[in-house]
Amino acid sequence: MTTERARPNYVAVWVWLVVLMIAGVLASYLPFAKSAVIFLVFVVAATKALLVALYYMHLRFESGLIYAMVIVPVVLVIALTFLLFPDLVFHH
Amino acid sequence: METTAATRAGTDILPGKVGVWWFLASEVMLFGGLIGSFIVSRLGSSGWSGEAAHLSVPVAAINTLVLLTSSMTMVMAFGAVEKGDPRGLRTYLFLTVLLGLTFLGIKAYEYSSEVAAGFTPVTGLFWSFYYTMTGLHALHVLAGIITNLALFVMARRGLRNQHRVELAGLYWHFVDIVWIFLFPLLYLT
Amino acid sequence: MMSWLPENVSTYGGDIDSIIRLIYYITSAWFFLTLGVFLLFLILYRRREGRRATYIRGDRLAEAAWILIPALIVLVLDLWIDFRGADAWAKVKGRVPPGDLRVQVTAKQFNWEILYPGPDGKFGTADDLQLENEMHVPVNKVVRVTLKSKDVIHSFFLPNLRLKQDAVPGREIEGWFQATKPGRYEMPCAELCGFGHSGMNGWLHVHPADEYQKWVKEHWPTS
Amino acid sequence: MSDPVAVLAIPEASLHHEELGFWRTYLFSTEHKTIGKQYLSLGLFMTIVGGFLAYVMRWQLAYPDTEVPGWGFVGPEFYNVLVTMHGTIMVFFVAMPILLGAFGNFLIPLMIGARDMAFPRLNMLSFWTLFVGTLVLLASFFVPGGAASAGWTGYPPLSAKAIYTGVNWGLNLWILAHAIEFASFLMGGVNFLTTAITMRAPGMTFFRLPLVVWQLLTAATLFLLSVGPLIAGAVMLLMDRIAGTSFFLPEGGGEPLLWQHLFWFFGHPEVYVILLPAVGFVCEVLPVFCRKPLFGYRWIIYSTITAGILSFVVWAHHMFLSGMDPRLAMPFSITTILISVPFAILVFAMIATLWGGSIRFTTPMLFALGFVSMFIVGGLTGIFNGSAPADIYITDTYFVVGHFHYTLFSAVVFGGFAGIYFWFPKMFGRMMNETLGKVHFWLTLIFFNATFFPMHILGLGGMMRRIANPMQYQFLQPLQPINVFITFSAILLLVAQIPFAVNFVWGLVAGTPAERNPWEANTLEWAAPSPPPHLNWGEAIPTVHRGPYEYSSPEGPEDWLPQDRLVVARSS
Ligand code: HEA
Ligand code: HEA
Ligand code: CUA
Ligand SMILES: [Cu+2]
Repeated sequence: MTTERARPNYVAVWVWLVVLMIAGVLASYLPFAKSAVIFLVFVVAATKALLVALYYMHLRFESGLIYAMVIVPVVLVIALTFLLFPDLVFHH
Repeated sequence: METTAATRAGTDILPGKVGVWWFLASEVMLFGGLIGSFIVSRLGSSGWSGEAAHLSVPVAAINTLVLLTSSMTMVMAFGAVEKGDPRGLRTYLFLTVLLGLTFLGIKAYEYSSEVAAGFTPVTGLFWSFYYTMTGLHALHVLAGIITNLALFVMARRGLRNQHRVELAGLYWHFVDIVWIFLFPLLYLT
Repeated sequence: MMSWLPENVSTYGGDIDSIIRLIYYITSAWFFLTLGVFLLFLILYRRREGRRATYIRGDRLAEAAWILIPALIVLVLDLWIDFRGADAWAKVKGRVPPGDLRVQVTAKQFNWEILYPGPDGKFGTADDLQLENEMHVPVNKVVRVTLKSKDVIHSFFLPNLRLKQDAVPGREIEGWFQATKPGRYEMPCAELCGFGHSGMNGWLHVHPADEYQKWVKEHWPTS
Repeated sequence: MSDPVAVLAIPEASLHHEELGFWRTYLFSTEHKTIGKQYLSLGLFMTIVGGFLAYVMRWQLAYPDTEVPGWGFVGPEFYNVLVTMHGTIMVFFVAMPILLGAFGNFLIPLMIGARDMAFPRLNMLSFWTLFVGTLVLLASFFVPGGAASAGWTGYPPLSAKAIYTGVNWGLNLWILAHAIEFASFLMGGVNFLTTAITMRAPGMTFFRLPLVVWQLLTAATLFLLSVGPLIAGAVMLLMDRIAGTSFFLPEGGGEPLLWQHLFWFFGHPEVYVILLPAVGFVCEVLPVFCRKPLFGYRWIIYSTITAGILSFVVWAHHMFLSGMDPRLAMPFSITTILISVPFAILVFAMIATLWGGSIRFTTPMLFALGFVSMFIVGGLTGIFNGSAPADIYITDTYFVVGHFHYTLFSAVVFGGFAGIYFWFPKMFGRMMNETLGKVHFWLTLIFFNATFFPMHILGLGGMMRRIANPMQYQFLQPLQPINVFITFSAILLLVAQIPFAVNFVWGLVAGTPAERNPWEANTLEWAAPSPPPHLNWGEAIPTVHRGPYEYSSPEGPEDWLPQDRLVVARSS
């Protein structure tokens, strides 16, 4: 199964990850509005996670079944968190 | 979905891989539930940024680097399996274990300096979350190290069934991804 | 079934009862319909010598309509229950009216502490009055209740007024009621709160207007 | 090792038979059928514990503060222990082990035509993990301070600090037992799903799978995807109790309601985890004894999946009056009530299966029919709870207790017994006695209704749950005769299980040997000998040619057509 496909360049992905990490740390010191900084930091984190998942975990080369197994829990977790907002964030 | 394979109707994915992905799905829910609770608790209270400022960003950044690198060595171990290179497999597994231990070492150093500074799990809700989340993550790292050590021993004995390297890798990368989110959640905001 | 409900003495109790009644009628209808058909089939199609079962798979839409169309009716009835329910919910819990009288109820293991603000209408002043497990209110007046708890979760329950609301430590929860009939009504705790949960009970006294004034005079003679 | 293909080869179970010693055969077996029976024994044993607790509880409710015969005096503290442990045991240590553990393990490999589970050793581990969890839970009765007493839902702050309940180690062990139980069923669930996805026999496509496999898979998926947040919550709760944090304690900035959200995010899917396998058993039993295909096979699959998805967005219907934001109530109320649509399709399909059938009233069929009718009652009362304004009055009353016994008990007892009576011949190679079985059914049906139906009346009368003594309330005193009636019905319900116990033991040792396919059923498990040998099939795995419910098909002269039979020439 795995013999045929082209292997991604693992080191290049690592370089990207390190660059993004440094970018994330630096971004947290930017003099922007707090919400903008947080947004930026998490966009960076999500990109890193995506890189690891797609290349190191070979998600790019997997079937739809495995995609579903990743996406469904992620969606559920996000939904759960948002549904907790009215009750635990806005109640003051 | 109408498959009519000659031998089995099942998909051609390795059972181990399907199993590990299902397991990871439930792990996403575990860490997701914890992170979600943290996010809503944080947004619902105030003053947590001040608490977070007591954490050391440089140390955590180095630790992130360690874990990212260990992910690379892990995937290279898998690459070695695919190429049929037992030497490379052993080297990379060994490196991964080493990096994992380094991560735990640095984490332990962090814990001890924080406790010394008077921040324990009962100092406040932020610290409770901090210790619970990183603690649970550290336990996962530990489990990964043990798995990789076992694989390393097997690889030295020249055992077959090396598809397990891929499975252990999936788990290891997942633990890495969890850290990728814990790092900004706890340290950077 | 419905006659088992205790007497309703609040303005919104009727709305709640009518929702319960609506659901009762709808579900009873489905109960008799489904179990009627069920029993009928059991009798009609019991095994008999020499008869073979008919081969019906029910996958084609034309056949499946036998189950899908009733399900569609279920959907419509569901929406009916939802819409009627939304109105009742909005009335009881959605918006709290200003209120003629304010009372603070603090639950603790295993008592209700009832706090009256006194003539100045403010809590936390010298003329506050605190009672244990006893609440006195005038009839036909909107009473606003602020629920608190000192330790664990309790639930403030007035069966006759169809009022129930959990009291959660760390939160202040607003509730209200308007009693329509004088009398003495039980006020139990409905959420497990420890070994004294069973027996955690109080009384709501609903007084006619003049009697309530007398009660007020007794407790705040100066005003 | 240098050959990449060899390195990545899939390990296949070897066919050759090795003699295993006693330990490996009966205790530390990796064989799915043996493990299934182990789960069954564990579950049946815990039933006795859970049932006994129910008896003590009922006696206390009928005659408060008198000695319970066979037990002694029950104070209010101990009453709370009874409620908590009864609920916990019945849900986590009876329903899950029997419905998922026993039947999932026994049926999935056989029905999909596999030789064993995908991960046999993990399977063994998951059973023994559960065993340890059970021991931990039982041990909690004997630690100083007694067992957990904060309800099976364990709401903090009550459960988060020892001073509130007076129970210290009992509650810690209760949390630990849950954690172990969850770990066990996580392993089990992963195994079920992987097995069914990767190890189906040739020709066994997804749309030829027996429905019980679909239902078990949906149940396992629901469990895997919902339990994580609760594990996180359990860790936090344990930290609160042991390390002194305050995740759920407001004095330290925590939020009691967070636990309720995490608990019910799991708790609601969990009730379907219990329900769906039972629905599956009924889906297998009905067509066999109606001798006709299950009505609307695909529609049942679609509605099962729809109900599964919806079950993730209804959890706050347990929290309408918990103090959560009142604006959340209506959205959750709407999703809750809408879930009746997929269940309506399921129930209607079951009833439509009877239509035009040739119905045989065997014991398994009677229990299956009992399930259908009793589940309808339980489902319909769920609508009362689901409507937020109606729930203001009935939440935390016996109406809810009535609702969930009609649903849970239908699933565990009617569904479970339908499964036992149906697959007993395959599991143990012997038949059970039909007459005793029918006596068992009718007694159970009658006393079940006598026990639980009046609870709705108590609930409408306002009787609260989890109270040790209804006589402490004036408005409940007139209802006390109903409580007494319920208690005696419950005792008779327990007694009604004696015919089953006799039948089961008698069947094991002296039942008439069962043929391969005593019910003339189609699914693959009946193609294996009774009981199936090690690795289930002889040299060749069966090949599947059609769906599972081809009864009375025009294609054959007989009124059944097994999934693995090749039809060569059509009879003219
Ligand atoms: C197997 C278990 C099981 C099942 C299947 C269900 C099914 C349902 N449950 Fe139940 N429930 C529990 C177990 C279960 N429940 C438990 C254990 C508790 C209490 C926990 C505790 O607090 O301790 C509980 C509590 C509970 C509550 C909270 C009550 C409260 O505490 O205040 C609610 C509220 O919405 C609810 C609703 C429902 C609904 C809408 C369904 C639906 O799925 C039912 C759908 C089925 C049907 C509706 C029948 C078939 C349809 C028809 C015949 C068509 C006609 C129908 C209509 C027109 C509506 N349940
Ligand atoms: C599957 C779940 C299940 C089952 C079967 C039962 C069975 C019974 N339950 Fe229980 N009950 C719960 C789940 C269950 N209960 C839960 C979750 C709670 C809530 C706890 C809480 O509030 O925290 C509760 C609460 C509860 C209360 C409310 C207590 C209170 O709030 O104060 C009462 C009161 O009468 C009660 C009574 C009974 C009785 C008399 C039985 C009898 O029917 C028992 C008789 C036993 C049998 C007839 C044996 C049945 C056989 C099997 C279960 C195994 C079947 C085996 C095979 C199929 C092989 N139960
Ligand atoms: Cu207070 Cu129950
Ligand atoms: Cu629910």
